Amino acid sequence: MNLIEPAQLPPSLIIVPILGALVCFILPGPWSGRVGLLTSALTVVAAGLSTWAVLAEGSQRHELGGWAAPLGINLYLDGLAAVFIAMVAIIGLLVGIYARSFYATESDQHGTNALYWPLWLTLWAGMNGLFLSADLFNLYVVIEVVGLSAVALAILSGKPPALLAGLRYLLAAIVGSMAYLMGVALIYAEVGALDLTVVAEALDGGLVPRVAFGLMLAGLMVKTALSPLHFWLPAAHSAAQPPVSALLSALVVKGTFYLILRLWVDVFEGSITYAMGQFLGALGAIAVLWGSYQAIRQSRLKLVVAHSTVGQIGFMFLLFPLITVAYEGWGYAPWLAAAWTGGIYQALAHGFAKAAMFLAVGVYVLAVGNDEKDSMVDLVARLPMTTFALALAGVSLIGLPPSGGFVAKWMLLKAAFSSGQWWWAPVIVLGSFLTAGYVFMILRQAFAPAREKLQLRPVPRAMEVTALLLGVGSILIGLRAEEVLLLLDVDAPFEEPVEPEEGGAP
Amino acid sequence: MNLNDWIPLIIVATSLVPGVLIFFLHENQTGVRTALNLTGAVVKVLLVFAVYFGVQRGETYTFRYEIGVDLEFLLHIDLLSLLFATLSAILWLVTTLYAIGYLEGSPYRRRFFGFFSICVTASTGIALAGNAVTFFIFYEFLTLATYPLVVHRGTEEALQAGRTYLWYTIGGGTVLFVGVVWLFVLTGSVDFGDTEALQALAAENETQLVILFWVLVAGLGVKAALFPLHGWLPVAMVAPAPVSALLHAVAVVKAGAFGLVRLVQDIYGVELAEDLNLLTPLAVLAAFTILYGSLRALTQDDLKKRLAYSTVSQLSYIAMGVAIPGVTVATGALVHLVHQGLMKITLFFCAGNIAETLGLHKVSELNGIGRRLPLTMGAFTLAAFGMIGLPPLAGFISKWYLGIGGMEAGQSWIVVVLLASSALNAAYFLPVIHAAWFRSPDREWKIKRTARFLETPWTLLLPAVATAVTSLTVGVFAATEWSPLELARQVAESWYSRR
Amino acid sequence: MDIEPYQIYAVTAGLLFSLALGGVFLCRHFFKKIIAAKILGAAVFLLLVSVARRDYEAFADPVPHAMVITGIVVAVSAAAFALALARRIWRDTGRSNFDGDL
Amino acid sequence: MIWLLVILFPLLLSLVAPAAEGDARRRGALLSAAALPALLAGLAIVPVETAAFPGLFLGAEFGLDTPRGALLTLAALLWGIAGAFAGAYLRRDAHPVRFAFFFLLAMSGTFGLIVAQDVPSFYTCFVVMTFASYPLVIHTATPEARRAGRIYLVMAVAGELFLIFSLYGAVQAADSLLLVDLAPAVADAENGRNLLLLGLIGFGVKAGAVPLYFWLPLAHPVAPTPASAVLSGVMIKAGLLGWLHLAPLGQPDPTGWAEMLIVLGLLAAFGAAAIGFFQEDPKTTLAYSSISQMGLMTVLLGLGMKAGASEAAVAGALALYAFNHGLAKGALFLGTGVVAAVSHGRLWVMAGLATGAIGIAGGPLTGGALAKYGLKETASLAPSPWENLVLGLLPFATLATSLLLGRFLWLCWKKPGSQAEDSPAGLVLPWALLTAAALILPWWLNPYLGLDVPVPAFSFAAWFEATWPLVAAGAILLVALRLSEKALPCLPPGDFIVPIERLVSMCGAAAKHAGLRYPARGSIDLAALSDRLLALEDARELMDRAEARLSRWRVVGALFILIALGFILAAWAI
Repeated sequence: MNLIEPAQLPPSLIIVPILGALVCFILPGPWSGRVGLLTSALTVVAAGLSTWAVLAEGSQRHELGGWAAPLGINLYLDGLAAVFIAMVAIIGLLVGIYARSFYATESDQHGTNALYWPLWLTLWAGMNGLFLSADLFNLYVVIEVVGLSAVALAILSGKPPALLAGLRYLLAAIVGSMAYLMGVALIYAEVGALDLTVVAEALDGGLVPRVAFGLMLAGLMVKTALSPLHFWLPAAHSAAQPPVSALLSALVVKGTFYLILRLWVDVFEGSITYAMGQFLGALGAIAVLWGSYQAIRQSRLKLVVAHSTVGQIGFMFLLFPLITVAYEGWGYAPWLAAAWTGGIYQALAHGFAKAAMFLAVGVYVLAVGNDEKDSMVDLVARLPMTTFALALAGVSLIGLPPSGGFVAKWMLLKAAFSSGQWWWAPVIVLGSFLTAGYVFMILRQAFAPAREKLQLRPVPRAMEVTALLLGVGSILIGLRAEEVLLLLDVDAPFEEPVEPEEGGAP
Repeated sequence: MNLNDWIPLIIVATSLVPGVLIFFLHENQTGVRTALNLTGAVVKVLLVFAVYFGVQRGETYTFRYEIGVDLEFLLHIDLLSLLFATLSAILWLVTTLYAIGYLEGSPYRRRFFGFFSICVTASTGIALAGNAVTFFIFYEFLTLATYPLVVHRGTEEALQAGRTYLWYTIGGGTVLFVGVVWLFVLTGSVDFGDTEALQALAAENETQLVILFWVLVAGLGVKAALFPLHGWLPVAMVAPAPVSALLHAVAVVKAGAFGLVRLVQDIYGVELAEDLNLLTPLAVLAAFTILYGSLRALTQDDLKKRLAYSTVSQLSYIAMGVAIPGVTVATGALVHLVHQGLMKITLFFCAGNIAETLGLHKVSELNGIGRRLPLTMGAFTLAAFGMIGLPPLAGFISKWYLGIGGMEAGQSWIVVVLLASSALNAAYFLPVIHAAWFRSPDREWKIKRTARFLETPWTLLLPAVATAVTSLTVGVFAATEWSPLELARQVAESWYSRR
Repeated sequence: MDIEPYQIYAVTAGLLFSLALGGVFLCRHFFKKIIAAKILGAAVFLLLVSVARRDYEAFADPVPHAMVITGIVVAVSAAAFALALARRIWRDTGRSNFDGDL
Repeated sequence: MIWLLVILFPLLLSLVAPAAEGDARRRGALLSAAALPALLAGLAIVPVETAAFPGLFLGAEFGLDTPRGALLTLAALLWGIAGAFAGAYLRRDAHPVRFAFFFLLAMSGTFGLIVAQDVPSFYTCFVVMTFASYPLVIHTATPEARRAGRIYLVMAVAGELFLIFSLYGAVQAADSLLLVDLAPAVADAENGRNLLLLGLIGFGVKAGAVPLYFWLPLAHPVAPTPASAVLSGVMIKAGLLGWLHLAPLGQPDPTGWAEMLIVLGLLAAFGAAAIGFFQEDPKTTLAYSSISQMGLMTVLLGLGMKAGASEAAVAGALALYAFNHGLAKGALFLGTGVVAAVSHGRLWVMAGLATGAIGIAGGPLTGGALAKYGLKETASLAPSPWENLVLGLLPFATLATSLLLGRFLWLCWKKPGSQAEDSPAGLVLPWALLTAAALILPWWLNPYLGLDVPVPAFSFAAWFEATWPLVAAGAILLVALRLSEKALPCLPPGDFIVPIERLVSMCGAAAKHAGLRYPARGSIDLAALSDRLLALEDARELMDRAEARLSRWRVVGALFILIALGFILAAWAI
């Protein structure tokens, strides 16, 4: 472990993909893919080491350029960040492998496909930066990096629907980040600091921080596409190319969710009220029901999956009312940990499942030639592996055991019952029900026999395999929750008051 | 962990591993597939028997695995799990044989056998589950693995049935999910059989416990086909015969019934359930289902549908039995778990034989079929008589214990229900039997499959005859040490002696 | 209570922000939307700059200025990207607004 | 071991029944040989003692006591002889193997239920007998046979249900599976009255008791003759045996059903004779005669349940009566087959039939006389009003029986015989043997088996008493039949089943009309429900429009501001 200084890991998580992005940008097409994959692998290694470091040695704080907190910019790596970084790394790598095969099949005259790697690596760097930043303004910068590169990825195909959706996405992203930045400005006006810990300590009640928080939340919600502000998401995610859809749906929305969570528990913990929690939960509930219902109504496969993202994001937001304890400030309550784990697990499980689903749908679309639901017949027999991947992902989304989604919903339900907020239970149940509705709508179609002989285009094996791996992953994280939980425990915001053993170190 | 503690997992794996491996085989590798399947099935049966001896010797088999936080995956073998595990292990073996014959030459066999084995894994898991969480995991697993089998044929009807099936089972699953989480919140991770945890809560949380009970019943009731949640079962009969036979007649529905048994006996405990006035309504509901299912069966012309409604009816015997306190009646309910499985699987095998050999599906087409398929119809007749509850067949034994137990508990109304159901059973089975044996055929048979010497290929015939003979044997030798009855009695006695 | 100059700027920034927000959501034409979004940024920067100089006696706080500079860079690139995108859409489809989408 | 042999031997032979398909003689031998172990056991020629088979059923026990020994002997004899008869009788039958198979199955069940000592084995054998008889009833496959079979089956199943209910209760009350424990338990149990009633009904179906008898005149005659013989001769006695097991004998009747039994029995004795008189088929007449005779046995049982009777005496008298009736009735039934088959010597056959008839009616010197005497002896022990009533009515019952059997003889005589006869010997010999056995065996068996019915001392009064009903009946018949043979009204067999059948079919039609036969699905059909929800055009459109609105910038802007404000406001809430 002396090979690399743990404190040096956080910056490497940002620097490695950025450098990779630059190299990829310069190199010609074929090389771009190779270097991109290499960079991915390196980043994954860095992410793995970081995770290990967190597990072994606790949270890491890195001061960029050696400047300490109030002035300098800090990178802070705790359990929560490590979990998200690891998720992005694994999914990003697999999607990258998929993308390489995918772009090899696409006939591309403009060479825009070669832009995938630089853009994605930039996005990755941005995501890692987002998870690591401990500075409000720095966070603004990275969400802009993430936002811009995500939009650029989304319009990679250059087709008019994608372009239109991309512009919509871009404008939404700008509005969101500006609202966030407005909040940051107000906070700075109030406390004169940007570092999260410093701000958290300095904040007390009052108008300005509350307005600031409201603006920041609203802005981030637009970027997370929490219903009813999801207007940009279905179009953008469905119009993008399959690997990009997977990245956008599985990872990018998690970035801003993560940021809301950070702000909620680390910065504004003092001014959170019960009503705010309920309000956010209510929006989550609306998202769950509305998004899932809309998914059922869609006739195009990619739109189904995109709307499903809207619904699944809603599940993540159910975390907020549950970790908000009425009247008690931030006292310990036994269900806090469950709610916390549940929400984050939902983000994780959704990440894997949605990536698998988009990749699988990508395989379908590639093979069949369009993404109309009605053309997806007989695929159980023709593309069994992909269908299986889709089914596994669906299982996780529905929350059936044993999958990540199950653990997530279990925890959320448990917290709902223990905290006496039982009214979230019907939301979870109905949401699962609706989710089952669209998942099996796809699967049912896949079992239907074809009227005439299907002419399927060949699909590279690697694409099918990566989709399956992600599908399996969405199940596996449900089977082995222990490590993730250990990781999450590192500097978790909720600790039992009298805990004999310090959470974390194995 | 010593070897014993791995055994539950190994038992589950004996069907999981072949199931998974089969997916990697080529469609045409019939031989390897068959070998895998049969090996798994035989090993499972042997293991279950071995474990039976072990349990009798007092050894324990517990496999624990922490999923995370407080979720615990627990496989534990007690006598009750053995009862169900033995049933599903043996019937799996038989049905595998049957399925090999049944699906000969039809497409997608790889998929079929793969999912089939996985289904059995799930039902074994349900049998061995040691706590509510594990039970739930396998319960949902079962739903999922069965779906591809229901829609296996891919026809519009099958797809529609699959949809209905899912609506019900996923609905039931989510309700059960809520129930299990709620239970978990109340008691923490509690193994089956530890009823004290809930008892301790009874004083202050009475209403909660009552609601929770009904939530759990609603969740389990879907698979147990309790009225009015039984709608999926007759529809799911479009699946291939082996599926109807093993899964819909035995594994899936038994999972629900078994869950009800666990709920009443191992989660709430009879005493608590009785104190909370939960049992009588459950018994009444089950009784109503019994009569309702029989009445509906009466009007079905499709043979498999008739059998399906009969399943609806017969299953609720188990629910009714566990909802009446008493050792005898509990014995009856438990032994019915096995006996009903044996008889109903025979009936479905026979229905499958008829369909596969002669292409007939309707009761009204069966005139004189006894002459063409004497052994099949002989098996059918035995099983149907058993269903009616005629001695010395298996069904008689269960009804005997249920009836006497009902009298013992002072609830003779359940005997009335039993007898009314027997009468209805007779009313819908006897005409079939009569038509098969004593009417002359209306027309020439359109023969779909023939075998050289036998009425139908031996792989189809043997399982049906074997299960029919078994259901006769377990009835005739019910009092021996080796009968399901004895095991059921031990289980029931263990429940009532632990207080 | 005296109104300090920086407060005037701050309030102006707030008003500007609201106006720009309205502009983003109400204008139809792509360019108008993009310009509104630019103004949104400008409002925030104005606020930051005003905050930097609350105390006339002291030096201006350098941090908000740094933020504004960085912000401008980001905002410019975003605007450029948006404009390019809008132009591309116009070129490919001849559309200058989100179809009937007000 | 002998017990297993008694039950299993017919069962095993039933499996080799196909071997005797073509050969009448071999078939006859097979069918009669099946009864051999039972006969040996019944007559206690081989040593018999109670034996337990703990693994069988729920723990089976087999054994015999005195009355059951008589019944087993009866069953074995009758079955063996009827089997021999069947060998020849079925020589031109379409399905002789099927007949043989179910004949043997029913035989096994009957023997089993007689020797069973525990409830499950008893019930098992009872059921086997009941259901194995169904194919015998419908064997000829004529429309009447089918109708009779249907009614038989419905009644049999209904009877089983009552029966098993009563057995559940009795076993539970006795906390024992042994039959001997049932009657005392029923007498003591709180709900014993109801249990006994259920049992009486359940067994009453089989025993042809009023008012459950109506299947009997339909089913017994339509079966092939040897089957009719065993049905009427032995199987209805199974019901009687069941009653004996359940009814507490020889003690003050705690249940109050004794009077009911006596009244119903008398009703059966006279009513059945009356209805039977107006039948046209000789076998139907015989069936009614069986009901009538069973009525007398019911009376005997009812009397036995009164105080003063000794249990053993009642059981002995009943067994003897049943024995006599069974053999004689079997002989008469076989006789109908013989008389229909022979062309020469019909007079001899008629004489044989008359002898059998006199045997049933209790003519002097016949076994019937002894049986009647046993009945009288028991009646005289009964408390006061019943004693006089029964004793006073008994001669008239004999008169009624005689009239009925006279009518039977008349019908036989009138029936045209067979034109071409090949081998009547196969029919005649068993029949003659059975007739002879009916005359003699009761006298021998009474002491041999220890039934302890006192043999009456010879007296003219007794002779007269036994003879006058016969003579009177003969006289009445001669007059009546001469005078009004053409004008004699005839009743449908099964009498009041006819209106019941009509009622049932009317109800069925009405129910069908009312749509009751196809009740609504009754389950919550989630799939249809979801379809309906999703198919709600308005709601769907509303939702779709809402989604479209939600993607408009204007709406989004408003929502954005609202949500931001909402949060800011919520920050001031609790």
